Amino acid sequence: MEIGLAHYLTVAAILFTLGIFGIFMNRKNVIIIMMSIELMLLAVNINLVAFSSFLGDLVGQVFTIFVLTVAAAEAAIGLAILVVYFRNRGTIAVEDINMMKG
Amino acid sequence: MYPLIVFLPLIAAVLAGTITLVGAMSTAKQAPHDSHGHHHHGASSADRVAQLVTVAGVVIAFVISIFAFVDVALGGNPVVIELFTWISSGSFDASWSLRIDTLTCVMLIVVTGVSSMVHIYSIGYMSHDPDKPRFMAYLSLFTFAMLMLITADNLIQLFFGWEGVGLASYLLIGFWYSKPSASAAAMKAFIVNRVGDFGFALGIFAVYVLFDSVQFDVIFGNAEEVAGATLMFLGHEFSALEITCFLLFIGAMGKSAQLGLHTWLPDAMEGPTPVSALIHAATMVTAGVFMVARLSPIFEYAETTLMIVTIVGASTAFFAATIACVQNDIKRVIAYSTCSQLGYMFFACGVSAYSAGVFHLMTHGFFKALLFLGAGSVIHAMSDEQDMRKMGGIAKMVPLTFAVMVIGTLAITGVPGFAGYYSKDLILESAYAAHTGVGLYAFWAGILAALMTSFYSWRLIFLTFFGAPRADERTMAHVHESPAVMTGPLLFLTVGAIFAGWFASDWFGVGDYEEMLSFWNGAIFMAEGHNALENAHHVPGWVVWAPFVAMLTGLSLAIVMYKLVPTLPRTLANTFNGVYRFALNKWYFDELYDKIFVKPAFALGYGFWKSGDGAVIDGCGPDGVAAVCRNIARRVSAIQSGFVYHYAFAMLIGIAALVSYTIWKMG
Amino acid sequence: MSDWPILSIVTFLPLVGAALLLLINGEEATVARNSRWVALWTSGFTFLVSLMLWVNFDATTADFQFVEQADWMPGLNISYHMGVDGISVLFVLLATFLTPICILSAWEAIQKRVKEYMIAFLVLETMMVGMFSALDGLLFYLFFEGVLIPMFIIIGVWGGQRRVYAAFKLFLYTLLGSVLMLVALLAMYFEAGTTDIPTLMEYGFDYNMQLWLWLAFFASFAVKVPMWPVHTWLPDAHVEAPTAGSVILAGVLLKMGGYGFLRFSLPMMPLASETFAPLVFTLSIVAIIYTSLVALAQQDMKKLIAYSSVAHMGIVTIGAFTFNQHGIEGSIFQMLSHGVVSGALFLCVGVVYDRIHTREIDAYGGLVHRMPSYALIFMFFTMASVGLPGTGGFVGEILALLGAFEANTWVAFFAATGLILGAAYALYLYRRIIFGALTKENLKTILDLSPREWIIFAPLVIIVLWMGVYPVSFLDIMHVSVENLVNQVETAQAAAAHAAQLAAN
Amino acid sequence: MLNLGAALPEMFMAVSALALLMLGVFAGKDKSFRTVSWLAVAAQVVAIALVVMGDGGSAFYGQFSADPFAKFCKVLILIGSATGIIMTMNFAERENMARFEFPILISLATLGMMAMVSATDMLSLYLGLELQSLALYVVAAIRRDTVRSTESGLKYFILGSIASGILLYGMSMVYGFTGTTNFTVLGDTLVGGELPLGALVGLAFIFAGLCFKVSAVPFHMWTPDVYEGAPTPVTSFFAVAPKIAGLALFIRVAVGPFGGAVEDWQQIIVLIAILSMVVGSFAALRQENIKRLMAYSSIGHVGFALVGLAAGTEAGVTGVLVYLGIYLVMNLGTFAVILCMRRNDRMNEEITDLAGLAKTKPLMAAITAIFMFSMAGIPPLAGFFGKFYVFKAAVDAGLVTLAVIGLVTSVVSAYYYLRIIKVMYFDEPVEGFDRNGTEMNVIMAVATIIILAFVFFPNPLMDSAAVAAASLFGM
Amino acid sequence: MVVQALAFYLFATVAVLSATAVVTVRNPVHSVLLLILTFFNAAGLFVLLGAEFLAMLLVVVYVGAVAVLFLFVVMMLDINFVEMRQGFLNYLPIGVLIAVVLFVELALVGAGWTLTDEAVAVLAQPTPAGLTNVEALGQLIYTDYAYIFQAAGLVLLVAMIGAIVLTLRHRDGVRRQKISEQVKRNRADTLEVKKVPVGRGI
Repeated sequence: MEIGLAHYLTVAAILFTLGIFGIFMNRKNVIIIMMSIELMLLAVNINLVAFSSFLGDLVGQVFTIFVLTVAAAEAAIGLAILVVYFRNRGTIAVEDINMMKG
Repeated sequence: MYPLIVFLPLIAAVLAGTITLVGAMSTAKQAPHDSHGHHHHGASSADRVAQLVTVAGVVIAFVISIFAFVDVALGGNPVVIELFTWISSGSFDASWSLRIDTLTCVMLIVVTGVSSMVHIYSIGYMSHDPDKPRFMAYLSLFTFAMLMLITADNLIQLFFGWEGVGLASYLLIGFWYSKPSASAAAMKAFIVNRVGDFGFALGIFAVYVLFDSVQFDVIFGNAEEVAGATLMFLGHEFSALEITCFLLFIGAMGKSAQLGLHTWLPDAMEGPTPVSALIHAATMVTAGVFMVARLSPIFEYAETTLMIVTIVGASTAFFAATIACVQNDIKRVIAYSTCSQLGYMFFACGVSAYSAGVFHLMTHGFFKALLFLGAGSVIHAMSDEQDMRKMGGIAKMVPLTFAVMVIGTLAITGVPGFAGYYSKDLILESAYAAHTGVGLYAFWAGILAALMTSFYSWRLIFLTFFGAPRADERTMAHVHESPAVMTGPLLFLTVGAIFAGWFASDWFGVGDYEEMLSFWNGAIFMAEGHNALENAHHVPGWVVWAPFVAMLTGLSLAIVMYKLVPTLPRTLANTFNGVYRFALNKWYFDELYDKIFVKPAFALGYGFWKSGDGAVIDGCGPDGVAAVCRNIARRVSAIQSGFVYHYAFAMLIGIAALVSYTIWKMG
Repeated sequence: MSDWPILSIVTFLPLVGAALLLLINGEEATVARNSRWVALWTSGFTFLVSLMLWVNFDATTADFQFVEQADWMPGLNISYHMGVDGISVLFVLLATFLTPICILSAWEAIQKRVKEYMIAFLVLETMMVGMFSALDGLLFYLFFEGVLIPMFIIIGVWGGQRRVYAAFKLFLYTLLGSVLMLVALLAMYFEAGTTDIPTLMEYGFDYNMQLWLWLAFFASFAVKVPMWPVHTWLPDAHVEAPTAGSVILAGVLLKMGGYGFLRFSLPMMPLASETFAPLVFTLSIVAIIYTSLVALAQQDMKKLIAYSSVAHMGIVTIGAFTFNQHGIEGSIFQMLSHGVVSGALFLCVGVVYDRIHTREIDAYGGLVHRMPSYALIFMFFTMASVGLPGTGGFVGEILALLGAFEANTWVAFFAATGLILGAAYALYLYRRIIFGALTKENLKTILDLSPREWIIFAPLVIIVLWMGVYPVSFLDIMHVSVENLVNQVETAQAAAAHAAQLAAN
Repeated sequence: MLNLGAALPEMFMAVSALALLMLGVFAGKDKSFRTVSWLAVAAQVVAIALVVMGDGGSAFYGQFSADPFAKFCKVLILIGSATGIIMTMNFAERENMARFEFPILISLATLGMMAMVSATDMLSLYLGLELQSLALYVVAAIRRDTVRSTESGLKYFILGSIASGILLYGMSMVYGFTGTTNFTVLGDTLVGGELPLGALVGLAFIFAGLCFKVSAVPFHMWTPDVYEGAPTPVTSFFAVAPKIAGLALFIRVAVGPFGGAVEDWQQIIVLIAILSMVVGSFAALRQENIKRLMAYSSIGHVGFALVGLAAGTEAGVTGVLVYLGIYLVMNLGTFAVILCMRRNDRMNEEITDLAGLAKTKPLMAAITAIFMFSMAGIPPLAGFFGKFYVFKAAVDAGLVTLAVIGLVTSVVSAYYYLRIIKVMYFDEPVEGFDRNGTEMNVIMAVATIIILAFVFFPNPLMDSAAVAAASLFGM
Repeated sequence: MVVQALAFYLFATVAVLSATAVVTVRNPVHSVLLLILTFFNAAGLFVLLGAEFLAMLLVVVYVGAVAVLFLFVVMMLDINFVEMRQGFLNYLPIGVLIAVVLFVELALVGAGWTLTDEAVAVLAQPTPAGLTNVEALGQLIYTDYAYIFQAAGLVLLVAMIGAIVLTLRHRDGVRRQKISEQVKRNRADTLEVKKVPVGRGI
């Protein structure tokens, strides 16, 4: 059986859906949400690399490089915010991030 | 010069009004305790000026009117004086203008004559009232409006006068504004008149639609051509002139207090007595009759409407007389009497005997004014008592008043030689001579009414002047004859009440038919075949005698009941209690109207306001929408829970929807 | 003189006055006094300038006059286009005439934030005048809506107890109607490529489009007029507004709806107007009878007069949709006279309100004893409101009803019931306030009209009499324009009928 | 070709940001805040000049374009951010957030926005977007010692990252199914034939991501919380610059590469526009916090702007651009007012705090009222014209129902704007506010003048917007 | 081919399973470790796709930096286990349903991919023959994508500034070395000699 693009895309789609699913099903803490986001980005990367490979075009891989770069920066910022939030609030339980609403 | 007739009273009214206002303002400026309870006795110089100005205005108008009468009616020189354009819109054109022809002249004499007398009389009658200038101003305004009405050359100006007298009567009836009953009566008069005006206005519109003009000349000139035309009104096809005349006649009914729209007239007694005289004798109520006579060229082509006019007139004559027989208020008796007499005038017009109708209008003007002013004199003498049950036995104390009242009674009951005799007999004969069913109905109703007229008129005399005094002693001690300023006009009117009929009989068709036609000089039109007036000269003898017999019967009844067997009225009233109460309560018209118009109107108004506007319109409209908006807002805010996962969930739904849509759209 | 941009001057002069007012500063009392005078002078001068329109108006042509046209948004083919014809010029004068009177009427009644009040009124005047003289749809809309801003402030700041509710109701209600008009304007623009009113009048939209356009415009104008059942904002707004606000509201703002019908609905959508005329008639008749009855039941003076306005405007809308000259002229005349008369009636209410601070009818009674001249003035305007011949109220009413009779006797029949009901509620009000014995203690020291109040009422009395006795001087101005309008509508309707006939064959 | 000249303003901004960073670090931390702020403002003013005077054209091998559309938006963005920095200074010093990094972060975010609006390739789009977003996440949380600020930063970050992921996923789909990331090439491809389904699904993802950036419903939910929690001047910045950049990007993506597929996305935009207008109007009715209110207001405004985009025509884009210009002015003015709501040196954010402002500060109340009426779209104020243009375009495009719904919701939204006026004018005064800073007065005055005068001089903005829109469609 | 397929299924299955575990396990430390596992497997997939450089990058950058950062923060914040609250399951079904629908749609769309001529025609950077993956990418990044590269640098700068701005703080309670001050210290500043009178105390 031939492993085609569709296989990769399906894996990516599963990961992406899991990422989204993880975000809104998660009640525990914010870090899990951030990890879910990383899963989404991973899905995107798989997509890009797969397309790049099957199209025979390098742009997808270049794109992936930058996505990785930005994802790293994003993680840094996210965790920094998380840390300062924790300092103020003493918790990062998702249920507790609820001061503003309505 | 003729414009002076109309406008002198206006100028006088304005002047007197100004005096009123200035005086009232200075009074009002005084300390509040002074302003009421404080009465001027006697007249200040301002009052004098106002009285002088108004009296002069009307008297001069009267004098000029006489000249006009001589020149226009007797000399045969009708004129139309156009002053300036009033309303013009497309082909609709109405101007301020004075049309002076024979009909106008007759009315001018009556109006200015009676009005002059009322003015003069008021000086005396109102001498104890603090608001003399105001009263005089109103009187002159009233006169002006009536003069505008009768000199109108188009329907719109007629309507101006029509409403003008409505306004003036409103002011005068409500003259004693502190009395709630007076204000209520004034309002009632205006509103009931408005009901008539409603028809009148529609009639005017119909006239305009038919003739493309509201000018009398155009209307009269084209009446015959239009006679066959039809007009859609309220979804039905009517003969154009019939419906037009009918609508106009509704106006006349309102103004002339015909059956159904009469309820305001008795209540109008709330005004000072001279007002009643003016309303009942010269102005206001006669407007309807005048209008029908004026529009005779079109009414003549409306057979059915004429029949209606006849029936309404005859019924009113009868109906009002029944009520007059049992009333106890002296002025009310006379008021219903007026109502009844107006019925005569209308059915005269209804049988095309316009001349007879106007004749009665004129004679009635004199003797009714006389009766009212006489009654006023009585009331004046009795310290403002109006209930006849509290009068009696004052004939000797007020001999002059007594005398003129008797003469007025003789005139109204139609004693041969007196004014009423000529006109009333002419009307009844014409009605008979019309040789139609409704004519006959009118004739018999008229005879019955004549009987009752005689009865209640004499009843009034007996109750008021004869028998034992029923007033308390203090009142009796004060009974005195009125001053000359009041009795003078009475005497003048007495002359009219005696001689007017005889003097004018030939002009109005008692005598030579041709002479009558030449007198009217086309101001009144009688269609071919409508020759009741001509035939009135050839009626059987019993017809000629019938009114006289009726009069005598009524007189006898009155003598029996109020001189010979004073207990009889009570017995009769008890025996026929139902009938008595029915008449005493004026056929329950007021109660009926209250039930079906006034109360429902207020109830509906309140209901529309609270339930309609408040609950339904606002409830479903702005307030309801606002509530719904608030509700939506609450829900939308509730979605905004503050939880990140809810937000993410919303995004998931959003993206899923977008993707699903895209896939669905692409197939 | 005619090459001066008179219309622009009249429109924007009040704004200049408002700008001047902004510069006034200092102690509160001084500011108040100066503000009053500046506002009065400005509006008075504006009125005088606006008289130039009257003097120089050429009544023999239906063309727009005093036309000014300047680039505004050339990219969109929208221009600053002003001009008046026989229909609109009188409304301009009405607005400029009533504004100084309003300012004068607020002389003592308004004691707080006088400067702001005067600014609001002058801005309002600009909006009103501009609306009546705009010849571009967008420009019209601008002024039409702009009116809401000062009106909202006036009611909200200087109003009575429930002023907030009333101000919001007025604003949102009329705004909701207007936005639909905006959509219609946009649709017309899309279709015709311009918002120029004279061009749109000539354009000739197709029937289906006319229907939609008409309904959208109707949504706006009907609320503004106001027609039943979208009238409920009016009583609230009137009751809560300060006197001068009520005067302007009744005097000018309500006319914007009627004017809109004549300026837009009739000439631009003649076929739809014909189709919907029965609707207008029905609603107007309901308005006349319904609101007259409601007026009868009122306990509040202003509310009563407000409801009477709805009834009177019913006559106006009937007249406008008769499509004949009498009806339309009557409609215009009725608007003018109602503007003056109802304005005057509100001023009358204001006079006693200033003294006793209540509008409850039951709180009054027997005022004639202490206030004879007030009683006279009030009587005069009551009678004018009732439509007594000789006053302005009569002419418009009779012409409009006449037009209605020609169009449809049912309409005339029911509308004429207004004659009766109108008399009933007006006199009932008068009787309860003015007549009767003076028993209430607080009324016993009430003072009659002051000289200032005389000055306010005198011109109103004169104009009402003038309109009643010699209405020709107003009617003549509108004849040709109205005739033109009628022709336009009839031509369009006849052409459509002809086309339908051809299609049937 | 490289064509560095076209990117001169961006390069200038980048270099100046770095230079300011140096200055801040070496001049000592908090003392240099004001200096750095003013210098950043100056840099942005210079950048405006560079943008206006720049030749334009494409650069970096088709990844960047300084066409009139980009220039127009950049000017708006730069004005917004420069004003934002000015408005921050006093606030920051009082509220313990006077850190020199703040203006630098704003400058870098601005740079990101400029890159966004100039992006003609998905890569450059993504990088610009992220540069902007990351800086904004930080500034939202910049008051690191308060729960509200950090919570808003956290929420913004989490949801923003999700949005980025979604956007990226869409880009990957588009890339995979069309073989290119370049807008021009994409546009040309599209002219040739139908887009493959995968690309359209990718477009749906991209739209979702962009909707998040402009806070369009249903991707709006972060907005109220973040606006409320973020420090007020930051909120004011959020409300204008990123929104303008986001919408500009939205327009560029929608009518640029996917301009040929208007049919496919028009209904989506219509729906989103309607939802945004409805939610923006209704949810705001209940708000008591004025910043939160402004958040919903901005959601509504985005809905209105999207109405113009939904038309998919040049006129529609012109309308959106005019709308954005006016929106910028109104919002800056309004936030200047909100920043002046200080009493006894403490910020107040409740609407009721404005009570009786008409008595205590009549001029400020009048100005606020003008802003509010303008926001509500009442003529003759500028806000009306924004609505007029977009709805005109919508009607022209046959979207009458959309126009009707939009205008009806604008009536609903008028309610809450009026409510603010009501509080200021009709209610009894509470204690007065502190003295306004001079720069606030200047901002308010300028905004007022623009709003009032727009009716007389609509053409400068309109014409340049028309030129900008034409450059997009001329591609 | 078979090896490749087997490898694919191995990597894919492990990646999916570990990703599922990331979002479901209760201990966040486990989550992070599972995330690392996911990345390793994804890197394997990259290798299969011929993107060796990216596979390496994923391991170095993600596992080496990002994941460790996560782990560090998880440890540092010392987060308690949070119990799932009531109501969680209420909309789990609808959530799962929507997620599944989305997944199915995405999978279907992906299955529809074909290599079209149009796509091939517009390729910007066709994979050059004869170059290693690293070389090819390197040639691109510093030339055609220099702009992006620079921008990425700025993104990292922002991340740096941001992280410092947010987290760096000078606590008052913490004693730090201030060398210049310590050196400048002399006796006169710190010492005061007082005469204590006898019997009184201080």
